[in-house]
Amino acid sequence: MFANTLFLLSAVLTLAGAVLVVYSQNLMHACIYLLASLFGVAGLYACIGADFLAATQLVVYAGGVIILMLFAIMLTGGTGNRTNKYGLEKIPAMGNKKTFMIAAFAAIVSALIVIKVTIPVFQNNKNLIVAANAPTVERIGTLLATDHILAFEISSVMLLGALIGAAVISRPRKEIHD
Amino acid sequence: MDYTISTVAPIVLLPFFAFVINVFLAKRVPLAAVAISTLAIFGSFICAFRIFLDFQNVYAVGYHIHKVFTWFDLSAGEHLFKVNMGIYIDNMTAVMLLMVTAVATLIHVFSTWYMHDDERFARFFVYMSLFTSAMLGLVLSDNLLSMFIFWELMGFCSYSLIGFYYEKEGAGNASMKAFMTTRVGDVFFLLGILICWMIVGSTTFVDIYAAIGAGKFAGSFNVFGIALPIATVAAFSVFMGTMGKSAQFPIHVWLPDAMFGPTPCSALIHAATMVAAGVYLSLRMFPLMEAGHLLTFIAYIGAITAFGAATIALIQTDIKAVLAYSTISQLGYMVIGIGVGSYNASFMHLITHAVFKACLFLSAGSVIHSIHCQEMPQMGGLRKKLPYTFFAMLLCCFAIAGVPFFSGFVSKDRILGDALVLALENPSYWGVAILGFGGALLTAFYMFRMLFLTFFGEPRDHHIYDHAHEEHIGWNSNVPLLILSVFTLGLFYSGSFTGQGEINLFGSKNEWFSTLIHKPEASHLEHFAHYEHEDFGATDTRDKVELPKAQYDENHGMDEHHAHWVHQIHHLGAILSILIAFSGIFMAYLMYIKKSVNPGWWAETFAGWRRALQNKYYFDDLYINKIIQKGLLPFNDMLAKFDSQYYDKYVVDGTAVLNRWAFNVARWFDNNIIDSGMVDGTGASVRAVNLILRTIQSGKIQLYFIVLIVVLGSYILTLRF
Amino acid sequence: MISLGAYLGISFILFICGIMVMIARKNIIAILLGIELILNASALNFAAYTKFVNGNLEGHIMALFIIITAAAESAVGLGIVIRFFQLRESIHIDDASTLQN
Amino acid sequence: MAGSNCLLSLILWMPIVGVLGVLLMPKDKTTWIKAWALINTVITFALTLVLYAKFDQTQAGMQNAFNVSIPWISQFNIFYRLGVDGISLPMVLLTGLLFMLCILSSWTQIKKSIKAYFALLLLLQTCVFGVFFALDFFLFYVYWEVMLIPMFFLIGVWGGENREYAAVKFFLYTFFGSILMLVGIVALYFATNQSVDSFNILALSGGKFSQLNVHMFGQTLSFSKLFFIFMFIGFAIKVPVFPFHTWLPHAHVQAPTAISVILAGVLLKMGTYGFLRIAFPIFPDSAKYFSTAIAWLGLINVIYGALCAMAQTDVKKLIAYSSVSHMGFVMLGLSAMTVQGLNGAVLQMFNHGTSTAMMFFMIGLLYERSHHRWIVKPDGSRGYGGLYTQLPVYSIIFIIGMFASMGLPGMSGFISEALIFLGIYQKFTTITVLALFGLLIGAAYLLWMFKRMFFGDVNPEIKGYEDMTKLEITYMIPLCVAVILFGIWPSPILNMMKASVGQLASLLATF
Repeated sequence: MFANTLFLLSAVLTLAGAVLVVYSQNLMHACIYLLASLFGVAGLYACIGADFLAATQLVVYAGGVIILMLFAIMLTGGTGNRTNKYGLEKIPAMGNKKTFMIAAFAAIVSALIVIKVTIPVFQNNKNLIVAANAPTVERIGTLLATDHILAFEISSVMLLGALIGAAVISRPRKEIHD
Repeated sequence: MDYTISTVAPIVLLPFFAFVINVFLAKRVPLAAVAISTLAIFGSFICAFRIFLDFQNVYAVGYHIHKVFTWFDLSAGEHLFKVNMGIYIDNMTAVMLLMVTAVATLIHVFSTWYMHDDERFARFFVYMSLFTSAMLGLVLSDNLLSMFIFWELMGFCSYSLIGFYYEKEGAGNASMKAFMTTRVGDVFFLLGILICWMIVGSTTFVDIYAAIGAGKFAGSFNVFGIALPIATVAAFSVFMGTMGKSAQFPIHVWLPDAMFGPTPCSALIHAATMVAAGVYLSLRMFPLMEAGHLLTFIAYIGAITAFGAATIALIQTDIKAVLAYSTISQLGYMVIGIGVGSYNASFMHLITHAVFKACLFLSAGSVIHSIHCQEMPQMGGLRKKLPYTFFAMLLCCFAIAGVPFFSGFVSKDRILGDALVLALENPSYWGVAILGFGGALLTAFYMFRMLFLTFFGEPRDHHIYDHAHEEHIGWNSNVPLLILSVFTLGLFYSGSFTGQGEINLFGSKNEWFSTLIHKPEASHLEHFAHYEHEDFGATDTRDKVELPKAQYDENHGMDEHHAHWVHQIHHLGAILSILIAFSGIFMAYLMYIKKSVNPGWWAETFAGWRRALQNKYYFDDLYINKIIQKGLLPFNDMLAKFDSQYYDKYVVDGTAVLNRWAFNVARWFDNNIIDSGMVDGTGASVRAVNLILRTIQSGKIQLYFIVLIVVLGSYILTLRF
Repeated sequence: MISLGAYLGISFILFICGIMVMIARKNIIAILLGIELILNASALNFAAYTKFVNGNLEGHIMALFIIITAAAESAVGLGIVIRFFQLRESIHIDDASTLQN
Repeated sequence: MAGSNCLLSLILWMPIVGVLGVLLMPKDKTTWIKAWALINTVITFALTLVLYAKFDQTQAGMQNAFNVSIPWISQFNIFYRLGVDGISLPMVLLTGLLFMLCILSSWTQIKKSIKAYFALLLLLQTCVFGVFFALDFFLFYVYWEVMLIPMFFLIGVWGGENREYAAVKFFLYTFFGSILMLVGIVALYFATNQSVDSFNILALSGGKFSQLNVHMFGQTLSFSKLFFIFMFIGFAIKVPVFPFHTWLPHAHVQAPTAISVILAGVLLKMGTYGFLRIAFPIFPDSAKYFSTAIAWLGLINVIYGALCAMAQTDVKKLIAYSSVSHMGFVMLGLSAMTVQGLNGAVLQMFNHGTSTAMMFFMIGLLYERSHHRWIVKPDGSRGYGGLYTQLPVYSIIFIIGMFASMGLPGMSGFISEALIFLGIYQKFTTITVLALFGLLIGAAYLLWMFKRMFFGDVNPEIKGYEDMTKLEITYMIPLCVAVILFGIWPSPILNMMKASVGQLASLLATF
C-alpha cells in the first residue's frame, strides 16, 4: 500500500516533470520541472530498494547538477529574449511548431527502436525473479572497491578532469571581448 | 390516524401544487400567488402536526411507518428490476416535519412583509414553495434515491434564490459556487447510493439497515488496484454529501457567499432547513457510519468546522456574515454530535438550531429592512427603535450562546458532554472536546458582539439611525419573530430546564425528546429484516397493533454504575459550558459595552491570524484562484486546443493532406521521372547527391542527431532478434 | 503495480521526452536538460533490471556511473555554454554550426 | 390488422410525398411551401403516435403486426424489410417530434432557397425513419448513405461562414465509417453463403459467427472480432466516440439551427442505435470481449467532452462538446450490457434528444437576435451578460433545458444517467467513479456558461433584444413538457423499451 502510493506519486511526478520539460516554454521553469522529475526518479529508485542510488540521485542531481544549470541560465542572461550586438537572438526561443514536428518524428523513430529492443525482454522473461529489498550501500561499496575498482578510479580521474576542464573553459578571457 | 395518500401526500403536494400554479400565476396576479404559497405551507403544517401528535402520543420508539409505490419497473423476462418510491415515517421524521413546516410557515409569513417592495415578490414565493416541497419530500423519503432527487431539487432552489438578485455580479458567482461546491459532495453521495444499491439491492433505509445488520457491507472495494473496505467507502461517500450540503470543512466555502440571496430565504434555506438536511442524512445513515468506522473522522470534521467557523465569525462586520459563519459552526456541532455518537442530542440541536437560527436571520432581516444597511459598524443603539426585534434576538443569542434554560444549552451541552465522556474513555477524542468547548466560548462572544454592536451603545451613523423606521407590532413583520423566539426556551424540548435532570418542572415524563429519538443500535438493526412492503395507497393496510408507548429511560440503556459515571461527567460538562458561555458574554460586554478592553489591541496582537481570518483561511483563494483558475481552466484550454488545433488539424485533416501529397507524388512521378527524369537523370542525380551531402554537413548538431537516430533506427528495426 | 513493465514504461517516456527536448529546443541549456532526462531513463532501466531480472547489484553500479558521467558532462557542458555565450552572446544551437572560431 | 402492415411504410414514405409536393410548388410561394411541409410533418408525427398507440408494450423483439418483408433485389436476396421494436420506437417518436419542431423553427430563420431547404429536410426525415425501421442490412446501408446527401447540402448551403469545410468534413468522415460498415456487410453476405437471410438483420443476430475465422495477411483472425471492430468504427464515427469526434463541433457550429437540432437530437442516436440493433446482436461475443474498451472510450468521451466544453467561448461549440460528453454516457450504458445499463442508454438517447434539441433551439433563437455566439468575444469583452433581465421568458426556458441537460434530478437526464451508472457499476467500478466526475464537470461548464451569459448587469449590446415570440414559445413547449414529464414519470418510455432491451440483455448475458 505505502509502496504503491509512493510509486504512484513518484511515477506521476517523474512523468509530469518530464512532459512539462517538453511542454514548458520558459527555460527556468523547464529546469525546475526537470528537478521535479529527478526527484520522482529518486522516488522510483526508492520503490525498488535502491536506497543508495536514490540518495545519490538526490545529492548529485538536486544538489549539484540542477544548481549548476540554474547558474548557467542566469549567467547567460536569464530568460529574457533580447537581441545581441550581432542581431542574433540572445536567448533563443524554446523551439517552435516546426522543430517540435521534427522532434516528434525523431521521437517516434527512437520509440520504435526502444520498443523493438524491449519486446524480447518481456518475451524471454515470462516469470521474473523479484529480488527482495535489502540495504545496498555496503554491497555497493564492496563491489566498487573490488570488482569495479578500475572503473571507479577512471571515473574519479574523469571527474577531476571535468572539474578542471570546466573551470579552464569558462574562465573569462579579456582579449576576446572586442 | 391512517397513513394514506390523502393524509400524508398533501404535506409534499400542497407546496408543490402551489409552485405549479404560481409558475403561471406569479406574473399576472402576484398577491394571489403569495397567498396560495403561504396557505399551502400552512396546510402542510397542519398535516405534519397531526402526524407529530400521533407519534408523540401513540407510538413506541422504533416504530415506523413505511409505505411504497412503484416508480418504474424494468422487469422483463428473467430480469427483475424495480424502483420504488415511498414514505418512511418514524419519530425523527415526525419531529423534523413539524419543525420544517412550522419554520417555513413563519418565514413565509415574514416574507410577505419583507419582500413586498420587491419587483419579483411573487417569484420569490414560487421558489420558496418548490423549496419547501422538496425539503418535505426529502424528510418523508424512504430511500436514498428519492432523497437525492429532493436533495438536488433543493440545491436548484438554493441556486435560484442565491441568484435572485441576478443583476448583481456577485450573485451569479455565489450561486454557481454554491451549486458546484455542494455538487462535489453530491457526486460522492451518488456514489454512496450506487454502492448501497448494488449491495443491498434497493436504497430504502429499511433494507439498508437490515443489510448492515446482516453484515452485507463487509468486503472491499477496488479502485485503481487499491482495496478499501466497502462500508467505509459507502459511509464516507454518503458523509461527503453531508459535508457538501451542511457546509462542513473543507467544502464549507459556499455558505457565506449564499447570503447574497434575500434574507428570508437565507433564514429558511441556508440556516434552518436545507443545510440541516445534510445532518439529517447522516443521522438517517448513522448505522452505516458506525459500520464504516467513520465516527472519529466525522467528529474531527465537525470539530474543525465548529471551531474554525467560529473564529472567522469573530471579525465579521456584516451582520449576515456573522450569522452565516455561526450557522457553519453550529452545523459543526451537529456533526460532532454524530461523530461522538450523541444521536439524540445531535438531532435535538438540529431542531433547536433551526428555530433560533431562523429567528436570528429573520431578526437580522428586520434590522436590514428598517435601516437598509448590513454593516454592523454603522448600526448601534437600535434597541430603542426596534424593541421587538431586539427582544427576539436577545433570546436567540442566549439560546445560541448556551445560557441555561435556553434550547441551545440543552442540546449543545449534551453534545459537548458526550464528547467529554468519549474523550475520557478514548484519548483520541480530546481534540474534539477541546475544539468543541473552545468553539462554544467563541460562539458566546461573537453572538453577543453582534448583539451589542447592533442594539447597544450610541448610534454610530446618525444618518442611518435617523432614517430607520420605528417598529410597530404587525402580524407579518415581527410576530413570526416573537413566536420563534418563545420556542428558544429549553423547556419545550426537555422537561427539565437545563436538560440535565437537575430542575425538573413537569417531572421526567416530559422528556419527550429523549424518549422519542433513540440511536439505532447495531443490535436492533436485525428487526428491519422482517419487514414487508406496504402499498402507499388510498387505504391504510398496516396492522393496527397497539405498541406500548415508549418510556423515558434515565440511564439511556447503560448499566447503573456506568450511567452514574456518565451523569457525573455530563454535570461537569454542563458546569463548564455555563462558565464558558458566561465568560464569552462577559468578554463581549467588556469589549463592546464597558469598553474596558480594547478590541483593537487584540487585532494588532494577532495581526497575522487576523489576516488569515479576513481571508477566511484562504480557502476561496485556494479553490478558485489556485485550483480552478490555475489548474482546471488552463488544462481545459490545453485540451480544447489539442482537440481543435492539433488532433483535428494534423491527424484528421492530415489524412487529407497526405492524400494530396499522394497525388502530387504521383503527378511528380509522372512528369519528372517518366518524362524528363529518364532523359537527363545522370547529371541530375550527381547534382542531387551533391546537394544532399552538402545539406547533411551543415554543422547543426541536432540534424546530426536526427540522422543518427534514423540510421540507427533503420538498422535496428531491420534486425531480427 | 510495481513491475518491470511499469519501470520500463516510465523510462521509455522519459527517454522520449529527452529526445523531444534535445531535438525541439534551440537553446543549448535546454538541450542539456534533455540529455539529463535521457541519462536518467537509462539509469532507471539499469536499476529496474537489477530488481526484476537478475538481482545482483551490477545494475546499480552502472546507474551510479551514469550519474557520475552525467555530473561530469553537465559541468563541462555548462562551462562550454558559458564560454560560448561570452564569445557569441548567444546560446542558440544553430550559431554553433561552424567549427572554426 | 390489415392497416398496421402498411403503417410503417406510410410513416416512411410520407415525407417523400412532402418532398414531391414541395418540388411541384412555385418557388416564390414560400408560405405555401412552409405550410405544406408543416402539415406533412404533423401528419407524420400523428402517424408515429398511432404507431405508439398500436404498439404492444409487453412483446419483446420485433412486432409482428407491423413487419413488412417484400423482395427487392432477389438476385442478391435483398428485401424491403421493415419492423419496429421497443428500441426503435422511442427514436421514431423523437424523430417525428423533432422534425415537426424544426419546420417551425425554420419558419423565419431560413431566408434563402426555401424550396430546396424544405425538400431536403423532408428527404432527410425519410432517410432517418428508414434507418430506424430497416431490418434488411442492405436497406439500412442505403438509408444510412443517402442521408448524407441532404445533410451535406443542408450544412454546406445554409450553414455559417465556414460551411463548406464543415460539410465536406462531415461527409468524408461519415463516409469513411460507412465504407468499413460496407466491408462488414459484404463479409457477412459471404459468411452466410449468400443464403436468403444473408441481409436479414434479425436472422444474422444471435452470435452465429463466434467460431468463424478469417485469414488475412497470413494471420488467422477471429471473424467476429475483426468485423465487430469494422462495424464499431462505422457507428462510432456517428456517435461520435472519442478519437472520431472532431467532425461534430464543426458540423454543429456551421449548421443552421434546425439542422443542428436534427444532428444532435437524432443523427447521433443512429450510431448508438446501430450498436443496439446491429453490432451487439450480430457479434455478441465480440461485444462482450471489447466491453472494457468501449467503457473506457465512453469514459474518455464523458470527461474529455466535458473538459473541452468548459474551454469553449462559442456557446454552440460548447453545447456540441456537451453532446460528445452525453453520448459518452450512452456508450457507458451500452458497455455495461446489463438491463439497467442498456435501458439507461436507450432512455438517455431519448432524453438527450429532447434536452440537447432544446439547447440548440435556444441558441438558435439567441443567434437570430445577436448574430454572434460568443460567450466571451475574441477580443476579451463579454458577448452577452444580463440576458436574464432582458429576456425573462427565454431565460426560464433556457434554465429548463440547461438543467435537463445537466441531469438535475426531477429532469429527464437524471434517471437515464442514474440507470447507466447503476448498470456500469456492476461491471466497472473504477470507470463509474471516474465517470461520476463527468457529472460534476458537466454541471460546471453549463453553470459557468449560464453565469457569464445571463447574470450580471445588462450588456448595452443586448438592449433591444426582443423576448420570445408566440411561435417560438409554442414550439419550445413540447420539449419543456418532455424533459420535465419524463423526469418525474419515466414509465411511458421505459415500458415501451423494457421488453426488447431485456431480450437484448439476455442475449448478451449468454456470452
